[in-house]
Amino acid sequence: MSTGLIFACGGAILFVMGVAGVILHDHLLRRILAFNLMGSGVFLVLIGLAQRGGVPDPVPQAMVLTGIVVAVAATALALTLARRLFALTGGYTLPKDGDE
Amino acid sequence: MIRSAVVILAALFAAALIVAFLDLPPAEIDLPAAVTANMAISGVDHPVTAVLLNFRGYDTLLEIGVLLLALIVVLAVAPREEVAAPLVASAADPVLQTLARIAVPLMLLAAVYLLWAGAHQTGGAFQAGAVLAAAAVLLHLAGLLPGWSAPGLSLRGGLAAGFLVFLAVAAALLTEGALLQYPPAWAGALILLVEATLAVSLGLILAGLFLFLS
Amino acid sequence: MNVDLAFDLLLAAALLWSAWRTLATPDIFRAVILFIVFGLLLTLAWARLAAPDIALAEAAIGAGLTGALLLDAIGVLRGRKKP
Amino acid sequence: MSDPLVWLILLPLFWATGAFLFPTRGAWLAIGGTAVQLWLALALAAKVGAGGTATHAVGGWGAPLGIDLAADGLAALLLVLAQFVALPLFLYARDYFAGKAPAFWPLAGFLLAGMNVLFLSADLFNLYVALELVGLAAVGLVALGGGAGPLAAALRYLFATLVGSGLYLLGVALVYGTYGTVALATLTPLVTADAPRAVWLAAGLLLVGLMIKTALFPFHYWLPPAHGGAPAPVSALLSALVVKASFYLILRLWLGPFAPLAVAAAWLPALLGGAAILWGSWRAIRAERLKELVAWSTVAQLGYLFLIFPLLGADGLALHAGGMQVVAHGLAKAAMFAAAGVVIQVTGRDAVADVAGVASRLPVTLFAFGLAGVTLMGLPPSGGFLAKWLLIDAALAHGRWDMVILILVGGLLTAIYVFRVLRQAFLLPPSSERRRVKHRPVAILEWTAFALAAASVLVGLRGMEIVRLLGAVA
Repeated sequence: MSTGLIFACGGAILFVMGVAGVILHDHLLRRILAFNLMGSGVFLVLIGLAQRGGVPDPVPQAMVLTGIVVAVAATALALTLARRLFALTGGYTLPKDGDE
Repeated sequence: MIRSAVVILAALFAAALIVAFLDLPPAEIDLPAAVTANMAISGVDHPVTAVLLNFRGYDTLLEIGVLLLALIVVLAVAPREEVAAPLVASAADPVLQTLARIAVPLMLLAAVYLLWAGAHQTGGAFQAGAVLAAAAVLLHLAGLLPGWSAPGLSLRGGLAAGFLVFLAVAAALLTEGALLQYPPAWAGALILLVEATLAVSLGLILAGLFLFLS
Repeated sequence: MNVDLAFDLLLAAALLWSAWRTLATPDIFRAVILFIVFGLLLTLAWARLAAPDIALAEAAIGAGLTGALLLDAIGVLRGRKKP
Repeated sequence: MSDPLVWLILLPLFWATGAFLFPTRGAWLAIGGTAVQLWLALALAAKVGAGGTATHAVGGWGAPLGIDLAADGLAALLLVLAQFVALPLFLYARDYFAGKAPAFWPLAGFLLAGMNVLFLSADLFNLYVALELVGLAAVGLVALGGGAGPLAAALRYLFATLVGSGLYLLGVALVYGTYGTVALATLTPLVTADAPRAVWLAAGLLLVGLMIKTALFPFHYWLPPAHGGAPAPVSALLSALVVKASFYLILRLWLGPFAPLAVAAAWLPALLGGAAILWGSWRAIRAERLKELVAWSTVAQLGYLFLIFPLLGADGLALHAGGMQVVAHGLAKAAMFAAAGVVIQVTGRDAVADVAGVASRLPVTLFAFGLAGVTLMGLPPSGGFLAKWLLIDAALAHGRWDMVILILVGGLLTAIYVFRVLRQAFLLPPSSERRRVKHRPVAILEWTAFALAAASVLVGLRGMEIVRLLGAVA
């Protein structure tokens, strides 16, 4: 089993952990953490699969660099909204409503 | 109930993914070979930088747009009434200040090095910008740089400069026949110009994400 | 070769463990610290995957800046709740 | 302006940045820029209609090393629609915000740029960046509403859209891992029905990720609070255009590279679409707030778009129906939210019951609401009528009587919730307590809503042009 495949498999597990975390947690900061774990999982799959033969591939590496910047932008946006909500309601959870 | 359903589904899906990974045939398209074949006319020596700023430079242009957009939202939504963040107030201790005074010049040096190195090896605008941002955050935590409030035109100009220069270069190169079509002779210089302004703007934006928030 | 394999497996396990603890630990402050630890382990993973550019960006942006943003958000949380 | 393709992307990015630098000039930058974009989009549509696909190789590299842009009839149609809807909405927004919320303009610029990028891109990873651009701009716009309600709605929307793009990106990762490329043109000949398991998983991930972003039942939960809670011009942009962008991408991938895999799963989107029509309409009938009603109506109307998947065939009927529904609903829903925004500004209230007697004060606005309702119900000669006619035609050609019944029932339910509002507005007397006027209505607000509504009806008369444009789908 190559280094690439090991981390691709780890990334897959990380991804589902992250998605489950975003769905199951109520606390906004935890959901933001879970989203970042999910993103890291995807990045590991992208690089790990592409490099499963052991040869470095600059194309997915550039894509992951792009992805990391997008993820930090999303995180900052989420934190801004969460902090503003905290300032207004005093809590880091979304109000429950019956719109499911 | 929902909890266990989600966990079981997640586990099954991870298993399916891993099973699928293990019997993949080799890829049909060899893109690294195409990258290597075109390195000579890309304007840089480092493959990742070549992909990031030349072959797939369009992605990078849009990604800077995403970052600028996030900053605009942060500016629009972040509470105007300044709440003194306790982390900052408690952190203004002399040890941290001394550390910041020593570290920040070194970080600036590191940023310039990373920017210059990006053409040939690991490094480039992103890493340089990140180090610049880290320097600003460190100064802020040490109490040497106050949190920013509403930015004036010059600061907004600095935040947008990297994106605007990149965009203008992309548009100007339409005269070469296509968006972002660097002429090989000028590619190196143009990429360096884009990277240098990007590094400064990225540093400002990334620092801004932190400083406008706190 | 075998040492490499063992190291990769160990690193992957450590990554998953830190991610799991990040999600499961009851204290939010610890969760953020564990997340930063996760980011540093991920930096190692990128180095193992021959991706030094990503390793550098991950350390600076992924673990560093994201960690700082989160810690700052908790600072606000605690500042409001204590007094 | 040699290549309209490229300038449709560059122009909104330029004016969005300009609006960030010079907040007081934002509105005019946006309006001027969008007017030029509309002209460019029409020029592109004429070019595509005459001579097939228009392409542009960014960087001059060409796929798979570089990123290609491509515009076929479907892309051209959506580009025209997006600029055509955005232009009156920007005029509306200028008066609606009246100098407040300067961040609207740069965000709207990035939103429009992101959609144009998405309509034109022929590269899976580039499409991911476009999706993020659209998604984050849309969330930011929802958050402009300010209070705790819009913020919570924006956060709910943000997590939905981020999980959606996470699933999408994992799909892209699997595709790159399998084939070594993410360029659509290169992938199309490579993907076959006996593709490895990873490609099937990838197709599923792309589909589900995009369904979440399109708010297809049962992933619709984020839409009513977000679209119902945002400022009216934002709701209009989101309901008319943003959810269509991810639908467009599903259709593009479904007809393009993943066509060999898609046949097996065509029943699934149609089933969910049918559920969306029934559940969305039911909730719209029961809704208490006016914008909530309009938002639930979006959930229902999106359902029709997904009915086309099992009906897609060589005759092109289903594709024409889908394209027509996208256009008709886009125009009508923009008009409806714009009209609802006027009503809420004037009465200062948001409940459906508070609309009572408003028609005497705001005849143009209520007439616009009614016209948009005509399109949603599918009455002739509106665009909505043509869309549903084509859809029923396609269903009959496939012997799908169940779908015909569903479409007719859906139209009936739509009539119930539209008339619920109109009855209040036209027939009931205004109660004295509600007569105080908070803001004077501005003529531009009323007439832009009316123009959009009129367009949604009149587009039915121009159906042949749209069908001809969709004939040029690659």
